Formats: sequence, C-alpha cells, structure tokens
Amino acid sequence: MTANLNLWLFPLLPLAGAAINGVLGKKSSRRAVTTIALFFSGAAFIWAVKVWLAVMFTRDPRWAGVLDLPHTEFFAHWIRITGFSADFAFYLDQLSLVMLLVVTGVGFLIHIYSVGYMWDDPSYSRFFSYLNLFMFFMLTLVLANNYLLMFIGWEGVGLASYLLIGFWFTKDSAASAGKKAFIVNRIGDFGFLIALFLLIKHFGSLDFEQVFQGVSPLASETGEAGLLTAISILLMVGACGKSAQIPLYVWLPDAMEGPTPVSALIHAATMVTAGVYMVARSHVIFERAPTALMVVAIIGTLTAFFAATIGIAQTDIKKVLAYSTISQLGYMFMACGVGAFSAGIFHLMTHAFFKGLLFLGAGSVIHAVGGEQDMRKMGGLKSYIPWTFLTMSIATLAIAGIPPLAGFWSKDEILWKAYQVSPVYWGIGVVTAFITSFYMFRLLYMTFFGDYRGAQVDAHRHGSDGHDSHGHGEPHESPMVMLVPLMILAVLSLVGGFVGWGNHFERFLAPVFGAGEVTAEAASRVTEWLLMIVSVTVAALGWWLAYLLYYQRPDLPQKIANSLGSFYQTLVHKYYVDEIYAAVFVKPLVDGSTRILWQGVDRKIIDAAVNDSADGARHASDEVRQMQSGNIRSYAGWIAAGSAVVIAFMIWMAVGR
Amino acid sequence: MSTESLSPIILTLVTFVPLAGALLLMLLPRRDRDIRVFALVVSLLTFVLSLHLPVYFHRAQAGFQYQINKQWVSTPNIHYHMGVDGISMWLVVLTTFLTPLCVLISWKSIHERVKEFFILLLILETALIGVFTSLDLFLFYFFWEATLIPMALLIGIFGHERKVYAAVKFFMYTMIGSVFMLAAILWLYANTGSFDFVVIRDKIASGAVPGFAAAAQWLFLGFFLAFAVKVPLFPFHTWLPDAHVEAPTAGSVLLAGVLLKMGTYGLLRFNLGLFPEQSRQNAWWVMTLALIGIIYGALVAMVQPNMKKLIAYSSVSHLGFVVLGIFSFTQAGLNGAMFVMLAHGISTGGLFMLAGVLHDRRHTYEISEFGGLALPMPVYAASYLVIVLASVGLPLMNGFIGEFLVLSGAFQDKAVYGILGATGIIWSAVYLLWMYQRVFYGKVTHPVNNSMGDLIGSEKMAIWPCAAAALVMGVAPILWLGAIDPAVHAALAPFAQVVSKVVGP
Amino acid sequence: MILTPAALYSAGTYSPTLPQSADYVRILPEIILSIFGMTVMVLEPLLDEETGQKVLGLIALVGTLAGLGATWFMAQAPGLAFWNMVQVDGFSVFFHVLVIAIAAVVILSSYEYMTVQRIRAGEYYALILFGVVGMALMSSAIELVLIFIALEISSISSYVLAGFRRHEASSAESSLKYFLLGSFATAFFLYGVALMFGATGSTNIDLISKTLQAGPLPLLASAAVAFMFVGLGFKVAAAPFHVWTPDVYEGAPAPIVGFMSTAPKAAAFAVLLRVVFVIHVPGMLRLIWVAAALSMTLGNMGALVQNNVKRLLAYSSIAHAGYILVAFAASPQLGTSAAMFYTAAYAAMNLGAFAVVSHFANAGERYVTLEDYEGLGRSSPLLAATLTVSLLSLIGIPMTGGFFAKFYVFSAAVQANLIWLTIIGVLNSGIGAYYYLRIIVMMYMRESRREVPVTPVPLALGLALAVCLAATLYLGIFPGGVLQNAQDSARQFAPQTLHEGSAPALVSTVP
Amino acid sequence: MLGAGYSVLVMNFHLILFLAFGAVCVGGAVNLLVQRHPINSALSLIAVMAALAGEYLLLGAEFVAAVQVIVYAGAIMVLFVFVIMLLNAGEEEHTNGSQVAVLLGVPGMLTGSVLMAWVVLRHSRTESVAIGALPGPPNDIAQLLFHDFLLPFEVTSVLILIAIMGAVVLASKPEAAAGKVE
Amino acid sequence: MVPLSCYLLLSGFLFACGVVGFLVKRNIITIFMSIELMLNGVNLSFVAFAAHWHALAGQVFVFFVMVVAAAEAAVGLAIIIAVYRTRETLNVDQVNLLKL
Repeated sequence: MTANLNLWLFPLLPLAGAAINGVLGKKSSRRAVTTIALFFSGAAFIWAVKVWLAVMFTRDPRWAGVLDLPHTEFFAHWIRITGFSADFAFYLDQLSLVMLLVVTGVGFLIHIYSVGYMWDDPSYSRFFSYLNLFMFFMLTLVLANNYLLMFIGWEGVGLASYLLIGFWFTKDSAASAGKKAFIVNRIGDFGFLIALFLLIKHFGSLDFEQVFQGVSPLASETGEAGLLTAISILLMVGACGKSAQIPLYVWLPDAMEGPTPVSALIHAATMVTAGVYMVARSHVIFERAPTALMVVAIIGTLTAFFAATIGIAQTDIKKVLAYSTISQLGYMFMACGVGAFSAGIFHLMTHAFFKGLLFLGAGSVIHAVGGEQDMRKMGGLKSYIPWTFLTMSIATLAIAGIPPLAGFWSKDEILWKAYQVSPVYWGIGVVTAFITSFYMFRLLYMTFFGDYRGAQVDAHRHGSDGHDSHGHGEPHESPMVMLVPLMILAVLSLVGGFVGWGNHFERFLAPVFGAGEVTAEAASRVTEWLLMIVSVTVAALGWWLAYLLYYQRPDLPQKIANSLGSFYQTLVHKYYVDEIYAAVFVKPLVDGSTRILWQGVDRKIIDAAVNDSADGARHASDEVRQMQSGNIRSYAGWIAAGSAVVIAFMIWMAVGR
Repeated sequence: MSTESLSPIILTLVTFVPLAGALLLMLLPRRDRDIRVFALVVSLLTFVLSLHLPVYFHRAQAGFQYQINKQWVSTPNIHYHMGVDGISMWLVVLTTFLTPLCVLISWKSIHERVKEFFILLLILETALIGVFTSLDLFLFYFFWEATLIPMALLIGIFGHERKVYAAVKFFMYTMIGSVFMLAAILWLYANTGSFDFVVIRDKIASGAVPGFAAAAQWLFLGFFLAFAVKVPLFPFHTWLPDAHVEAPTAGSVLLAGVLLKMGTYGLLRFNLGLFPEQSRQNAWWVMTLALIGIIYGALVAMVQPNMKKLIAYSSVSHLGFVVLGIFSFTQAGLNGAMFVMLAHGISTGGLFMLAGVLHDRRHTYEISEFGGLALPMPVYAASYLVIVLASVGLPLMNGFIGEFLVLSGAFQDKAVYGILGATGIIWSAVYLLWMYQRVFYGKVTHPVNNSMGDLIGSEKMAIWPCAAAALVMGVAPILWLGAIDPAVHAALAPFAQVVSKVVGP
Repeated sequence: MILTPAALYSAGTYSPTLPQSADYVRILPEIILSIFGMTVMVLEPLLDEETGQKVLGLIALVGTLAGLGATWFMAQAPGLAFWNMVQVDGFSVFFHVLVIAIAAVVILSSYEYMTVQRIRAGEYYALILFGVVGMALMSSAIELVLIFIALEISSISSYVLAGFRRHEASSAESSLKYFLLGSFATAFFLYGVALMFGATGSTNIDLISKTLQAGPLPLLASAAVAFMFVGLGFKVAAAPFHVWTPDVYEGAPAPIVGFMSTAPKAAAFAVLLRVVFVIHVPGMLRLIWVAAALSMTLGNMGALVQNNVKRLLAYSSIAHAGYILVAFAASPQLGTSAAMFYTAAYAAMNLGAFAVVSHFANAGERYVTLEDYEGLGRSSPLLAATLTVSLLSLIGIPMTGGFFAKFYVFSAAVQANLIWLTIIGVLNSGIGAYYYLRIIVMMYMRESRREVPVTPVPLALGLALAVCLAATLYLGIFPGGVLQNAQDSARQFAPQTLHEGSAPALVSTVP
Repeated sequence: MLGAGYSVLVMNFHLILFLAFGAVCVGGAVNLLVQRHPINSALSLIAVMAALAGEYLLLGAEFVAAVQVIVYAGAIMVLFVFVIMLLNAGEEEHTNGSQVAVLLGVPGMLTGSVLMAWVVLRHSRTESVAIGALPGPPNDIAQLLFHDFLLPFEVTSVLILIAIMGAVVLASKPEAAAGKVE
Repeated sequence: MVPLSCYLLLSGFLFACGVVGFLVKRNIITIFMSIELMLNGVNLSFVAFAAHWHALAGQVFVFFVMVVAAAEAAVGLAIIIAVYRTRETLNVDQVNLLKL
C-alpha cells in the first residue's frame, strides 16, 4: 500500500533499546544507558501519539484506506505449514490503540522515573534492558493480529516479569518470587494453549479476523458445555494467570519483591491488565458463551472482594497496593463478565494512571525512608515529602472513587453495568468499593499522618535495593526526575476520567465492541444517579472510618484486631492460600516424584529388572559352566548321551515318514 | 565452477569427510594442539559442505534429493543408496553443526588421550550422518550399528566414575534392541529381494509382498523396539541417565543432540513409511507411552539432585513430544516432531555443554554444590538462561514452535493427548527454572565458587552458536519448515483421511 | 616339465590303468605341502636351534605359499581324480585356499612364539603342514574312507600340536583330552561310515546320494548319518559335542588354538556340508536346527563369566559354530555360501585375536586372564587396536567381516523361513556382545593394576596381524568378491532345493 | 547215521563256530570292562581280537584275518602292553569323579544300542551269509588297494609319518626341552 | 548259514562295550583300549557288509582302519606317557586341571 503506519516500529524500537543496553550496557556509562533506554521507549510513545492523532484527526485522502480501522499490517511469515499458518502481522483498532497509548505512555513515564530510582543500582543497564524488553513483548501482545503472536507477547511479558521480579536475584525471596510468577503464569498459559488448539481444530486458524468470522455465524450457546464456552473458559484460565485472578493470583503479592518501578509498570499498569485486554479482544467468542461470561463475572467479583479484604490487614505498603491491584482487576473482569467490555477497558486505563501513580509514590516513600516498606515504621511523612504526599493523595482519592477523579467514572460505569445484569454483582462491588477506600485511606494516614515512627534512616537499610549512597539522617524528597512522572500521572488521574463523560470512551470503542450497549436507555437515568450516590457515600464512609481509626484513635485498630482474633490472623495470613497450595500441590508432587517415580519406578522396578536379567544371565552362565567339570569321562558321557539323542531323533524322523 | 555441480556426490562427501579426517588424524603426531585444530578444521569443513544441502535443496519437492545409488554387493542385493528429503537433511545439518561445537567444548576439558578422543568423535560423526543419509535398509543398519562403538568408547574411556557400567549398559541396551530390527530387515529382504527403502515401501504399498499381512505386526514391533530403546521411550529409558552422567561433555552433546534422534527419525521414516497400517493400529499405546514419557520424565527430572541427570530426564520428556507428534499422523504433529528434534538437539546440546563447563571447574554435577553463580560468572549465567528459556519453550525460541505444533497436532488427533501433553510446558518450566534458581540465584553458598572463572573463548565459541541458533529457529522457523512440510506431507500420504483433519471443517 | 592348464586338459584322456598327470594336478597342493613338510622334517636335525627356528619357519611359510600357488593350478583342472576319490570344484578350491592361508598366517604368528616358548620348530611346522594336507583332502575328498583318513591326519596332527608345550601339565592334559575324546568321536564317525557302506554298498558320496535318491530310504542310512554327525559335530564343536573345546583350547599353545579353531573346523564343516547337502536324509535339517540353537546359546552363556581369555574365545568358538550351523539349516545354496563365507570371516577374525593373545601371553603363557589386559590400550595401542577390531568383528559390528558373515547366515535362515532360529540367533549375538565388550573395556577403560611386560611386536607377527586385519576389514567392506565365489561354488555342488522346509532360494534378484 | 550226523554238523558248523568265536569276543569284551588291572584288560582285548580274526575267517576274509592277528593283536597290543609295563600301571583305584558318565552316558549308550539293534534287525531280517561268503585273497585285495584306493593308501603314509613324529615329540624326554627351559 | 544280523549285532555289542569302557574305566590306558575295542567292532561290520554286498572294498577298509588304529596307538601312548610325566598318575579322574 502507498503509506502505512509502520506498526512494526512499536515492538522493534524497545527491542533495539533492550538489545543495545543488554549487549553494550555493562561497559557504557549510566548516562549513555539512560539515553538509549529513554530514547527508544520515548520514540515508541511519540510514534503512538502520532498514530493516534493520525487516526483521530487526519482527513488526508492519501491515508484513506489505511486509517479506517481496523487496520492490519503484514510484516513477515512466521509459521507456515500445510493447513496452518501464523504470521508476524499487526492489527490496529480502537482497542489496541488505547492499549498502545497506555502502555507506551505510562511505560515511558516509568522509564523516566526509574532513572532516578535505579540510579545507584550496580546493574543499572540490565534493569533498563529488561524494562525495554518488557515494552517489546507488551507491545507485541497488544498489536498482534493472531492469537499465536499474542501468545508470544503473553509469554514474553511473563519472562520480563520473571527477570524483573528476580532482579535482585541474590535475595532468595526475590528469585523464588520470580520463579513462582513464571510458573503460575505457565499454568494459565496451559489453559490458553488448549484454547488455541480448540480454535485451530475448529477454525483452522488463529487470526483474529478469521476466527471471529468463523465464530460470528454461530448461535449463542445456552447449554453448559459447548465449543465456544470451552474456548472462552480456557482463555479465562489464561487471563486468570496473567491478571492474577482467583485461583491463580498468588504470584502477584510476591512479585512485589521486584523494584518498585517494575511493580508500577508491570504489576499495576500494563502486564496484569493483559488478561482483561485478551478477554475484551475475544469478546466475540465470549459474547456467544453466556456461561463463560458468568464465570468471568463471578471470578472477577469474588476476586475484587476477596483481595480487598486481605488488603485491610496488610502492613507492607507495596503488599497493600498489590492486593488492591488484584481487587481492581477483579472489577475489570466483572465488567467484562457483564458484557461491559468498554467499561472494563476504561477502568483499565484509569487504573493504569492512578495505580501506577500509587506505586511510584510508594516507591518515592520507600526511597525517602531508605527502603523501609512497613507502614508501621512510617507516619508523618507529609512534611518531609510534600510532593509525594500530594500526588499520592490524589491517586488515593481517585481509586477510592471520589468524584470527579478518574477512578470514580470508570468504577461507577462498571457498577452501573453490573447492576443492569444482576444486583448481586453490584452489591458486592459496592461493598468492595467501601473496603477499597478504607484501606487506601488507611495507607494514606499510616504513611503520611501522625508522627514519624521509623528509626533514623541509616545509610544501608535497603541493601538489596541497591541505593546505598544517600539516606542521610531524616526522610528526604525524591529527585525531580522521579517527581515529574508523579505529577503527570497525578494530572491524568485527576482529569483522565472525563474521557468517559457522556460515553465518549464507549463510543470510541463502539466499532470494536459493537454499538449495542452505547444507547443508554433514558428510563433508568434515575437509578443510575441513585447508584452513583450510593457508591460515593460508601467511598466517603470508608474514608471516614479510616480517618477515625488511623488518625483520631490510632490505638483502636490493635484492639479491634485483638477482638477479631483468629479472623484477623486469617486476613493477615491472606487466608493461608499459599500454605494450602504448598500442602496440596507442591509437596505431594515433589515427594511423589522423588519417592514413587524416581526411586520407586525408575530405580526399583525398571532398572532393577534390567540388572536382574543381567544377573540371571550370569547365573545361567555359571550353570552352563558346570557342564565343564574337567573330567574326561563326564565329557564322554555328554557325547554318548548326545549321540543317543541324535540317533533316536534321526531314526524317528526316518520311521516317521 | 558452480558448487552446485557437487550435488551428485555431496552426500558421500559430507558423510565420509569426517572419516577421512579421522584416518589422517591417526597419522598425525601426538601434539595435542595440532590435533585439536585439525579436528576443528575437519568438522567445520564438513559443516560447510553440509550447508550445500539446504542451499541447493528444492524445497517444494517432496521426494529424496541428491540421491546416489550404486550397487555395493550384488548378492544379497545391497546398494550404496543415499539421499535426503526435508526430514533427514536437517538432521544431517544438525549433526554437522553440533560436531564442531563438540570439538570446541572439548578443547580444554580433554587433556589426555586427545588423539583417540577426536578420532572417535569424527568416526562417530560419519556414522551418524550415514544413518540419516542412507536409503538402503542394509546401509542404514550398517551405520546404525556403527554408531555404537565410538559412542561406547567415548563414554567408557573419557567418562567419569561409573563410566564402564554406563558404557556397557548403553551398548547392551542398544545392541539387543537393534537385533530385532535386523531380523525384521532380513525378513523384508527375504520377501522383497531388496533392501532399498523406496522399493520395499512401494512393494508393501502395492501389496506385492508375500505373507506380509501375517508378519506386519511383528515387523513393526521389530523396528519399533530398536527405535524405542534409542529414543528412549518410557520403559526403555534407564540407560540414558547413566550414559549421560558418565559421558564426557561432547559425548553427551552428541548423544542427546543426535543419537536420540536416530530413534525418532527411524520411527518416522521406517515405522510410518513401511507400516502405515500397523502404525495406526498401534498408535494408541505408543502415544500413551510417549505421554507417560513426557510427564514422567519431567517429574523425575524435577527432583534430580544431579544437573546432568536432570537434563537427561528432560530429554526423555522432550523426546516424548516427538513421538507424540509422529504418531498423531497430523501435518502439524509431524512438522512439530521434526522441529522438536532439531530444537532439542540445539538446546539440550547447549545445556550439556554448559553443564560440562561447570564440571570442568568443579568436577561435579551436583546442583547442591553450586548456588549464586550469577555473580561470579555473569556471562555464563546469561548464556545459560537463554538456553534454558529455549528449552522451556518460550515463544520466539526454538522450543516453542515444535512443541506447539506437536501439541496442536496431537490435540487434533485426540484432544486428551494434546491436553495431557500440554502439561509438559508447565513441568519443563518448573524443573528448569527451579534448577536455574538453585544454581545461579541466591548468595554464593560455597566459597570456592566465588573463584570460578567465567566462560573462556573456546567455550563461548561453542555455546553462543547454540544460543543464536535457538533464537533464529524460533524467529524464522519458516526457513526449516519450508523444507520439512512437503516431506512430511509426502510421509503422511498413506494417512490421507487423517491429514484432511488438519485443515478443519 | 612345467604344467600349463592347456597341457592338463590335453593330458586329460582317462585310462583305467595308471593315474594321469591331471590326477596329480588335482591333488597338487597336498603333494607340495607334504613335500615341504618332509623337507622341514629332514632339515630339522641338521640345523641348530636358532637358525632352525628361523629357517624352518621360513621354509614352512614358503611351502604354504607354494601350496596356494598349486591350488591355482588345481583350480584350473576341475573334475574327479584317482578313480572318484577326490573332486576338484569351486567348493574344494575355496576351502583349500582358506585352509592353506590359515596355515600361512599361523606359521607367521608362531614365528616368535616358538622362541619365546622354547618349542622345537621342526616337528611343529611339519605337523602344521601335514595337518593342512589332511584338511585340504577333507575338503576335496568325496570318498568316505579317504575323508576318514584325512580327518585322522588333521586330528592327530592337532592332538600332537595341542600337547606341544609338554613341560606344561595343562598342555599335556589338553592334548590327552583332545586325543581321547577325539578318537572316541572318530570311532563314531567310522561306525557311521560302516553303516553307510552297509546301507548302500558304497562309500562314494555321489554314488551314495544317487542310491538314496533312487530307492526308498533304508533305515540304516539315517542311523549312519546320525553317527557321522556325532563325529563331525565333535570336530566342529557343536553342542552337545562341544564339551572338550574350552579345556583343550585353554591348555593348547595359543597359536595352535588359533589354528585348531579355524582350519580343522573349516575342513570339518566342508565335510559336513557334503554330508548334509549331498547325502541328504530327512530330519537332518531339524537336527541341525536344534544343534545350532543349542551351540549358540550354550557357547554364549558359557563365555559370559569367563576370566581366561583363551577359554572365553573357546566358548565363543562354540557359539560361532552355532551360527554357522544356522546356515546349514537353511536352503542349500544360500546356506552353503553363507557358511563358506562365515568360515572365512571367522578364520580371519579369530586368527587375529589369537595372534594378539599368543603374543601377549608371553613366555609360559602367563598373561591370559582378563585382568592382564587392563590398560593394554595405553601400553601398546596397536596390539589393542588389532584385538579390538577382531573382537568387534566377532561381535558382528559393521565394517568387519563378522558383520557380513552373521548377516548372510541369518538372511539365509530367514529366507528359509527359519524365523525362530533367526531370532534366537540375533538375540544370542546381542548377548554375546557382552563378553567381547568386557575385553575391550579392560583394554581401554581400565588402568592396569598389574605389571604386565609388553614386548615389541616382531615383524612376522606384525605381518600376520596385518593380514588378519586386512582380511577382516576387506570382508567387512567389500564382501562381494568372496561371497560371489562362495555362491558360484555352492551352485556347483548343492542341489537347488531340498524336499524339506526350505524356501525357494533366491540368489541375486537385482530389481 | 554218521553221514547224517556229519551233514548236520556240517550244516551247523558255521553257526557253531560263529557262536564259539562270538562267545570269546563277548567274554573278552566284558572281561576288559570288569578287570581292574590294565594288563588283564589288555590280554582280554587280545583275546577279543584273535576271536575276531576267527570271525573274519568265517566270512572268508582270510587276508584280513591274518593281518588282524599279526598287526593288531601282535604289533599294536604289544605296544600297549609295553607302555603298561613302562609306566608300571597298577590296579586302577575306584575314584568316582564323574556322575555324568554313569547317570547320563551309560543310559544313553544303552538306549542307543537298543535302537541300533532294532535297526539292524529291521534292516536285514532273514538274509544270511554262507561260510566264506566273500573270499578276499591278497591279489584281489592288492588290485583294489593299489588301484582304486591308491590315493588313500598313499595318504596313510602321511598319517604314519605324523604318528611317528608325534610320538617322537611327545615321548622324548622333557629334559631335552627342560634343558631349554632353563 | 548265519544271519547277517548276528555279525552286525556282535559288532554293535563290541562297539557298545567300547563306549561303556570309555565311560566307566578309570585307567587312561584301559580307556584307550576300549577305543580300540570300538574300532574292532566297526571292522567286523565292515567285513560283514562286504560279505553282504560282495564288495571287496569292505575288507580293504579294514586295513585302513588298522593303520589309523596303529597311528592313534603310537600317538596316544606317547601322549599318555607325557601326561604321566607331568602328572604322575594314570587315573583319568585326576587329570582335570582344566575345568569350568
């Protein structure tokens, strides 16, 4: 075609950055590394903006035919065999455009932030090459035009997160966390793969367009079992792994072992939302499998609530955010489950803003107090680090759903859609909203208000965190390079919600998800308002409760905890899920393989059989040797007997005929 | 002159250049350095020659190419008949690719009886290539048996503590396995009057073989047993861990990289090619064995305290994929099987080289002896990670393509096969990453490991090509599949109705 | 006067009164060999020890070479001689060449052994030469009585040779065992001849077969064949008549073992071939089927745990006799050619092995246990390499004669639909690999713990080894020539098929 | 009367003689087995041979009979006796080193011989041989020996040569060898 | 007139006696003698069959057998002497150095 968008640039730019830093980084200076990393991620972002602008506003005839989305660009052959093929080809529509902007944008900001955060880390270049590598895979995932290419990104981001979680690999916990993340994701991918096989088997292709064309004529399945239901549920399994939903969420909290920017980028803003994106992308299939949709909704709802409750009792600032992330993802899946894909994506975007901000803020806090992550050792920081405080409080308001910040819009949208399907979802959603605002403000108060409970920061507190040079005396504000991204994100969290004003966002995505849901029926405007009020009040309540417990009466929480006793412990220990998994899956598997399979079957049965037969042969051999008594007469005896047999045989043969 | 004019004799060249090199090597004085260099040159020359095959290969065309067919013995009617199709060609290239790397990886680690070592290595290469190139059943068996001795000697002479036990076990296992194949081959000759693969195949297909119906099942089993031991399939695999643990690095590389492929190649070429009917009838239990191999091998690998044993069992698991793919009789399955063969050859070969690097420095394979190696030897750690990821089957690495195709093929054949097989991708991640963590992450547990030097030149030259190949094969599998696909298509011709399933409704 | 082939044929006018020149030409090798044998015998007293060792050996060697030359002349004049006593055909020529060549190699490899073991050279070489005369006659004789005498010649010479290290108790004992049991078995053979004479009134194989084909089969003939089989089975060490082999081989001088295990065996097989395929009586094939299976199994089983190399090789020779018998059980033409090829290949590889053993055994044959071979691969690579090749050939690894030998035998068996025998055979060859491998393992994979002197390889032995090696490899890579020869001679004398379970023989079906 | 009786005697003369010689043969053979001292065994063997010579005569093979007595009973057995004397072999003590011989060999032999007896009887039931059935005068024998069987006859010379040489080698005093040993 | 079978049976009996002697006698020389006995048995059947077939060849064979027997005797006795020199015994049961 005459002109195209060179979509292949998106993945390849960060890849180039990753390659350069990975190969030359060790030798070159920090400055050089920084330039490379920022240049390539920034370039991707700028290109994304350019594409967006082009799509939105260009009316240049030259671009006609290019810009009417969806738009596919073939790059190269990948796998081609008789009856099946998958290519490197990129697919751009409104959905992937949104993701594109979010990923490159937030990603770029976090790159900038990391420059400050990781400056003193000995393996600075390694970090950035990993980060760029992540961008590469994430963009591949977003832009893929077939499930297999998507799977590359899917597994690739898993790899990147494995590497980044285990970035400080000398810490065993970090290494294990990375491994855990990868393996749990693999379990999800298992489901994903099976889904792909089903698709291949029944549609002979993995290209989105072909698959969806194949699917769309099929009637919506009502029954429990059914091809599309199976496919959807299997895809959902994959999503559960990637987006940390029940039952595969366990890896995300551990993932906080990674450097904070990583938590912000991968485990809040982008990678973990890949599941949502994938479900939304496959909405054509899901919409025809109501059972599957229900499953998605239920999983989402439960996860939202469940994770939120755990969030209450956590004291590690990043852990709190991690569980809140899980819970927010739950919201997104709830949205998809009720068919409100655009709402889900909307929340995905806003969440990327404020949750990214929260993590970066937390990072700045940790940075300030020299690596301390336990909120009980913080407090009263707002005077030390005002900027961080300001931005983080904005984010908190946003996530808590206080209008008119971003979170309010998207969450409210979801709750409203959920209500339309079933009040139950809505109910749980609201309760969750309450809890959310409670623990978020709890975090805020514990961290910034009251008076500083932490010891004087000594230079080497966060040894593993690798910044050891500074940390003089009292907590200190972060450098500008870290604050700027905070501020930008804060602004976005403030105003980001307004794109949803009057269903603009929905309209924008309508070509993808179909126009059916855009027409909000005027009749139920009232209910919508009512619900909105309810959720806002609930959020306010949560705030108030947090204020009460953690600002006015800081002694209360302990009392309450004591009174709750075991239940509280259960929360603190995250419902003992890790322990249960360890007891039910991990241990039996390892022991069984060792005792039964390896020592048992392999050694005691198969190998023993082999060796025994060898010994048997040797014994037989000994028997045979006994013939050789060395006595001539015995030998003669053998010969005589033998000859008798021979004679008898021959005569018998002769007489026989 | 254009190098294409070599085509008629290229296979002979590729096969026998290493042997000639070995013979020359015998005459060379015992100056280790010269010997190493010479061996390297010979193996590289072979590699370059073998590149002729893919370069001038007519990809679209399914049949055998570069054929050479001369009578060797008049009665019995044995022909020197060689030729490659898309299937065997890549295995030849794989062999010639791995051998120079074996020479390099042995550069420093072998310091006594160097001459014998490289002579054996080169002889082994000739035998291996011969196995893949020969189209005359007799010739095939000839090379097949010929691989035994050098391998057994490599293990037995240059191996570690229990080398003798391992060598003898390896030898006897394979020997006894293959005699049944000999019997089957003899039967075929007796009733077709030819050893020529193509001739026999056509005669069987046209039903012109007296008493075939009665014997077919036994013939199938005769071939199958020989190959199953070599692969190795589940109950016949116990020679593999011992052989690997005791073998010198180069030995392990060729053993895992190529020797095991002889088995799968045999299944693909002969069991499928000659006895399609029986193959289909027996597929169910063969695939079951393969599945057991996949899961069982992985689980056992997971709990191995010894790095080489772990890799060995992982081979059992991976080769299970190959067999699964072959007996799914689907286009995807066979393509995948072929690709897994190549991928496994590269990545597992690489893993063994890396394990060997550790052994050279610490003389142990016990995982517990290491830990936190990423600090003292970062380059090593990075290379190791790449190979591990390739072996785990990460997309864009060679492992993924094959496994994906195999599993999708198996799934098309019977869903449950695909599903059970797909658990393999979880297991592989578990045992390899766990091993990697125990070896490289955490603090350095044994002080002695702090002083371990990073990769040296020859090791880099040996390992990095593997990593590169793993990557290229993952990104551009089309280069390989392009030639494999038509051959596989032809191989599946007798299974027409099965093939049709691939395209779907 | 010099005999040219042309002259022979012109002289071929047969008169009942006196033997013609052609008759003499047809036994020329025997004559030449006997003459040289006597020369050696006569010269022996005239020479002192050292010169004797050398010169006599040389003469003997020349004698064998001359014998080979004579065989060429003989081959030019195929046909009957001495009133149907001997028949010169491809078959007999093949075995003449084989046997005489074996003798040559043995003489070469004995060359040094003699001095080391302090053996009186004269009788030794003379006995070998005379023995060869007997064996050569066995292969060409078609008259049972002549066969019997020839058999006795070869046997008695080997009895004596076995006892040559007579200051060794073991040698004397092996000689005694061989002698007593040998003559015991020969008596059986003789009785068989008598019964055959009684059954048919003749002792000429051709006449016998004609008579038997003509009329109904007399019971006596079957019994006669049974008796003969006992005698011959003993000579070829086929189960259950193999019991003597290990003891005798262990005690006898190593080079002689090499000789005994190849030449007389080959000759005996030649006779057996004639008896089985020319005088054919029903049931013979099945009998041989059983004998083959037994020999293979017992031989391999017995060898598994042997620690004395000579003994181990003795058991292996039993097993190999079994393999050859497999060929007998097959259809005549393929079977015959396969057996012929096998004997040749077996001769090559076994002689090689024993040459090394005899050199390595050293004075008084002190080093013959497996432990002594530890680290041989290091201390003397060449010897080890040669032994390895021979052993690999015995295992039946490609590129060696043993491989093709086994291969032809089994393919002959399969083509005769002897599937089970084939399976037993291949399984045996699989198991048998183990004990040959043990020796290789010892040589290469173990470090020598004991001090074993390795003397440099002298020229003669080196030559012998080279010949064996070359032969083994030649048969392993270009088997065509020898096999073709074997098949042609087989076609000459063996009937197309027998009226007993054997598939249509298909020789060379080139598509 | 006398004539009749004489004729009867003549009629059965052959049978009687056969039985007489046969009895000696059997007795000698059995005696060879039961005798403990080798000398006795040797003597009984000589008896057997002599009796066999008689049987040969009955069959008309007079030359064979003569040679049997001269060469066999004379030369060969003398050799035996000589050796027995030389090694002054005494009573053989009854060691039983071999069960196989007794448990396997003898029964095997018995079955074998029974079978053979049956075969022989079945082979030639009624036909009988007259006394002196086939006279073998030396000149006829010579005809065969030096014409038809010329080759075997010549070859036997080689045989004898070997025998002599073997005897020389093996029986020569080992001192001759021992001198070389050291 | 004596039936041929009688001669054959006699010869067979002698042969059998020889075999038994080989099996049961302990003295090497005696064993050797029993071999001679076997040969004699064979000779008888040769002559008998000669008479049966009216083929003089049968009688000629006997000469050859005798020659062979003589040769065997010479060698055999020499061997026995050699054994006696090294082992100081003629008991066959004690000549079993080589075994297994």
